[in-house]
Amino acid sequence: MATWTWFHRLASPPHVYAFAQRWTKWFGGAAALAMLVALYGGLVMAPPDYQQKDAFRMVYIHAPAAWLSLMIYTTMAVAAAVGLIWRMKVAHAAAAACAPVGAWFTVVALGTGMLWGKPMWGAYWVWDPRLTSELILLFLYLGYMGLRAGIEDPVKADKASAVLAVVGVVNVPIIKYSVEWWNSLHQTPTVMQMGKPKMDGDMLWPLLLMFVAFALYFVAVLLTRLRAELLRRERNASWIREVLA
Amino acid sequence: MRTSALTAAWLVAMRDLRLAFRKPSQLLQPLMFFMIVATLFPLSLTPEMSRLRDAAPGVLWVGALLSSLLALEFLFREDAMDGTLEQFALSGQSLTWMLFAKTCTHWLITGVPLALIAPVAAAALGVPGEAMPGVVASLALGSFALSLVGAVGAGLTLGARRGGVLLSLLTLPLAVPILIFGARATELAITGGNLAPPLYLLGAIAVLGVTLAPLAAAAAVRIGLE
Amino acid sequence: MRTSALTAAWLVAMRDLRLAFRKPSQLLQPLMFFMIVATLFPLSLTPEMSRLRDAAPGVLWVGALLSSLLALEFLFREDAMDGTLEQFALSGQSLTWMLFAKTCTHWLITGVPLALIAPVAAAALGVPGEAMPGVVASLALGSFALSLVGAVGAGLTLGARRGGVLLSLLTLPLAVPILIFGARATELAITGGNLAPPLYLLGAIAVLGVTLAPLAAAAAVRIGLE
Amino acid sequence: MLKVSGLHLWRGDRHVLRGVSFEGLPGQCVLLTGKNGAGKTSLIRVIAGLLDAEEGEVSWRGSSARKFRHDFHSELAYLGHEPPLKGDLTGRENLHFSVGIRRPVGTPEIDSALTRTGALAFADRAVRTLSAGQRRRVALAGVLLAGAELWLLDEPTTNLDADGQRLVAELIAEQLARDGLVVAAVHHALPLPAGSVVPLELGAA
Amino acid sequence: MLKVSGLHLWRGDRHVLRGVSFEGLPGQCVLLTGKNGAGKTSLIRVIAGLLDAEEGEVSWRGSSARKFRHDFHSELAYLGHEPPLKGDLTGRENLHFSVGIRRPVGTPEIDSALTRTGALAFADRAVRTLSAGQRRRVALAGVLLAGAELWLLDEPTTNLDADGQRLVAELIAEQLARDGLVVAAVHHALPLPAGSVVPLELGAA
Ligand code: HEM
Ligand SMILES: Nc1ncnc2c1ncn2[C@@H]1O[C@H](COP(=O)(O)OP(=O)(O)OP(=O)(O)O)[C@@H](O)[C@H]1O
Ligand SMILES: Nc1ncnc2c1ncn2[C@@H]1O[C@H](COP(=O)(O)OP(=O)(O)OP(=O)(O)O)[C@@H](O)[C@H]1O
Ligand SMILES: [Mg+2]
Ligand SMILES: [Mg+2]
Repeated sequence: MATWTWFHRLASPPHVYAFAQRWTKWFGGAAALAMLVALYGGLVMAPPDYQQKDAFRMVYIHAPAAWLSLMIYTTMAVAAAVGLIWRMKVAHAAAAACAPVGAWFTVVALGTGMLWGKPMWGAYWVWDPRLTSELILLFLYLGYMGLRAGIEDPVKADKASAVLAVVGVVNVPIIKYSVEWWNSLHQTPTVMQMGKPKMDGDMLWPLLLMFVAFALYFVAVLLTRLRAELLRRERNASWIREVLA
Repeated sequence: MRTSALTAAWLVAMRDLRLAFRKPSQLLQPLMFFMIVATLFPLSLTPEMSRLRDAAPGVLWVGALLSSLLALEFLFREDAMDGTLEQFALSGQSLTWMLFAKTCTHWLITGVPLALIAPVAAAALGVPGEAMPGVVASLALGSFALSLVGAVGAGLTLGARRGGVLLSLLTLPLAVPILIFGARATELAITGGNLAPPLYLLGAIAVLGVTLAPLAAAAAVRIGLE
Repeated sequence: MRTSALTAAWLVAMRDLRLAFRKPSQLLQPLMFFMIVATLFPLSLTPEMSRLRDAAPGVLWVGALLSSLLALEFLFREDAMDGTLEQFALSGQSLTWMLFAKTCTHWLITGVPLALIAPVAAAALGVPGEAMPGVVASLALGSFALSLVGAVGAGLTLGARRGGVLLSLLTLPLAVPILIFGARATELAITGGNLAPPLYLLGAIAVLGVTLAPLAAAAAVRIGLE
Repeated sequence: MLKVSGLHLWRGDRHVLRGVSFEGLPGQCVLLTGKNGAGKTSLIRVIAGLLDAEEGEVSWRGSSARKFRHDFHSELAYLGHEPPLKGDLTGRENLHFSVGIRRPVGTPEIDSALTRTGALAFADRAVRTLSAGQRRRVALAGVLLAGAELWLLDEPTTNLDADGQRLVAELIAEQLARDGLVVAAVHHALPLPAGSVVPLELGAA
Repeated sequence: MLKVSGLHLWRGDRHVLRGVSFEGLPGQCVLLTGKNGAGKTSLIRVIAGLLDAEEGEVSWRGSSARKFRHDFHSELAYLGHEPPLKGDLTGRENLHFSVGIRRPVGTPEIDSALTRTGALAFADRAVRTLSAGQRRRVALAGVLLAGAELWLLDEPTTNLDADGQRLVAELIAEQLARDGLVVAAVHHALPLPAGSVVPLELGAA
């Protein structure tokens, strides 16, 4: 019973709008705070890596961004599935709001990885499974956004892109597996042993905190985008006038 | 008395076959496209047989993928434009079955001939004769899986404008595993290795596709119709 | 008072630009397609940089060719279906100029961005940084020539059904010289040779194309309208 | 039999249908009229289930047309602004397939429907080569053959000559005589049996 | 002014036009009638130069319309079965470009034509989202704006409501009053000024 009321409130745009309005600044503030602490921990307190020297500090941006890019895709697919199954507008709006953020984290992971790759492996890009599947993830995001942009009618765009997100998530593990399998059959490129830095505590806690900061930041951005989406979609609804009045 | 779902699907398949055979030249077009891609590639590279043979799996598979993508554009588009899909959706029959029939027919008239003609292109790329059965088998299975995945993409892009390029954008990432396993099987066929594992994996993807793709395609088409 | 031929051509170009910019995402699609093709090749090959670099000119050029072919399909098709081409033919203006304007606009919104983004794909294939100006120049020039050749093909396929694949068939043989010189220029750029000769030849093809292609395209379109 | 209640539909920003309700009984023809853009096509597509309305319900024989979609559709024949024919097939082949997926149908039956709509003479030519009115006659034969209870016709007389327009009125009258139900959008008066017509003007509110 | 003499046209195996001849003078409306498939559309397309007849000639102001194609076309406005509009552009943009390639045209002029055909209200929406009749109204504004002497209209009242059908008759009457010439294929009688109508029934032979 309680679950159902909760579910219902989740489905009602005015409620979600009010929730987002109330909580955005808290998530944003927490994200900023955590990020500052983690940056201090990562850039100042953590000792330089014995092998990579200071280059390893790239991990504080790179790894959290990469983790989030995967997490956000899952979030998006779940939201899309909820939207499809229960015809829930808010869920569709949330899925739509996820995509650009996720795509940006993917770009950040790719970008920092490439910058890092140059000193480490001597090339910006190698065809390694992890890299390749991250690139394909970017294509999945872009396809999702392209499909949304290509369909005029918002309701149609919601449903069509939701089908794509769900199909895509079925495919994500297959892609990951196939790409790894593809490459592991050949000799691993010698340049690129993902030198797993022996993480000691001083190095590790800023990394985990940075991940938390990124996740909080994601939630804050998601809530903001969700509000914008709801305003755009529900502009004819009466509650909008009340909210804005 | 109502037509059964299977009879309806059968009629849809027959209709597509008849449309295809009304213009036999249409059957040849994806094949020609494939052959041209396979011949252009050597043209843009140094024509050394050993280097060509190295590139052969890639050339064959990228050619097959792109030619099947091009043909996929026509899978639903014409039916959508002339109102046939609307009539399908309003026929009181299962759209899933009808679209599955369309997809299988599409594979029959594009994928199968492509797999059958591939040995010619492969020979031109220096692939030895013993490898041909493997090349044909992997392309036939792979193109079936591609048709299934592509049907979902084709359904999704119905409502979108300028669907052609968007279709590629949506389908290609989904097609990556098929490409990898297919190319791997072809490579193993060329080098004489055991190509059963990648073929099994392709088969698994095709089975997954058969169960999921027609459902997703039917959902996508219904959305596109609105 | 009648609009002059140049003003009419200018209006046609503006109209196409506006249509393209109405959905900026459409501008990105051929680019995405090109990038994806460039990614697919390594996926279907052994991902060793040295072997990839060998194949780079081929991959870049086949990718550019196919992506420009895909986009070409839309050069006249929509205009033919919605009656715009008919109105062009009945406007009392020179069809040749109007189609030339359409072709140039098409190159501006597909070929130029493609040439500009090519260095990214090239870098992923292991092409060194010094080669990039040569890669961009050869692709820009080559894609212009491709657009001109493609316009004739697109015009010819108007009358035929299922133009997509037929278009490729008609265009590819005409595009072969462009591909060969272009890939040669790219290869020379990569190996550090003198790429002026193939570029001059590409330029000569483009000049020939500018003089002949719009005339041929106009004739082809007039036939296709009947 | 067909009950439409409180339909509200937005298309883009426009509130096109504002609470449309009506009921159609066997033997009745609901004639939709209204200015261009009043929402006739939209209403027909909502009834058919090709468009989703934001509010309101369509029910058929007392149960929701959306929920029991397959049952509803199997009793429905829809003809929109454009005849749904494949240009590369002949008229006869078109009917063979489009009717065949609904119910088993034989050549004599197809022939008699084609004769009824005056399309027999060109039934064996590719539809691509037919004139606009000839196409519509083939499509009308398809509606006849569907053997449906409910006909949804969107401007069925478009492109038809004077004979053809009379023919449409006759076909509708026959369907009503069979206790069928017809919903048609029209811009011209149709000579239908008095008493069976339920006029519904859209966009009047 | 427009002289058509001895036109013979085969389409596929069919001898569609069998020696059609007529003459149109300024201020006259040639009304093409005939059963579906009689050849009205074909005749209009032959006159426009979109189809080649096997025999016969179309001449305009005494010289061959085929030979002096550009001059003929610049005095011609053609509206076929489907309105020639780009779905992604608004009505106003469509007119701006399609009229602009014929003659320089300003916004006030476009607005007044749109007002005349009752299309101003939706002139700034993408044509894709318009109803069938709304599209035709935009296309009719295009015909008005072309400023052509000769109008070729193929069933111009298709999809129009009763008001719209009256509007078409008025527009034609105005064109005739300007000493223009109209060739129109119709299935319905149009209320045109008596004396200006030249009826031509096709397929009667
Ligand atoms: C464009 C290049 C790169 C891309 C696309 C990329 C992608 C990724 C991805 C997707 C992850 C998350 C993986 C997972 O959680 O399963 C990740 C994590 C990580 N990457 Fe990268 N990477 C790149 C370059 C590099 C480089 C050059 C290094 C250092 C030598 C590096 C070191 C790491 C580390 C230490 C982690 C976190 C630890 C872990 O999850 O195992 N990456 N990267
Ligand atoms: N895809 C769409 N997006 C937005 N608005 C639309 C769309 N299709 C139609 N409309 C608008 O909805 C309204 C109703 O359109 P509809 O086609 O139902 O009218 P109609 O009564 O059939 O008109 P006609 O007599 O011209 O056929 C019109 O104002 C139209 O502009
Ligand atoms: N592309 C074609 N190929 C062969 N025959 C054709 C073609 N187009 C039309 N026809 C035939 O030519 C004849 C005249 O067609 P047309 O379209 O001119 O008729 P119409 O008088 O305009 O008819 P409607 O009133 O139905 O619009 C018809 O018998 C038609 O079947
Ligand atoms: Mg309508
Ligand atoms: Mg006609």
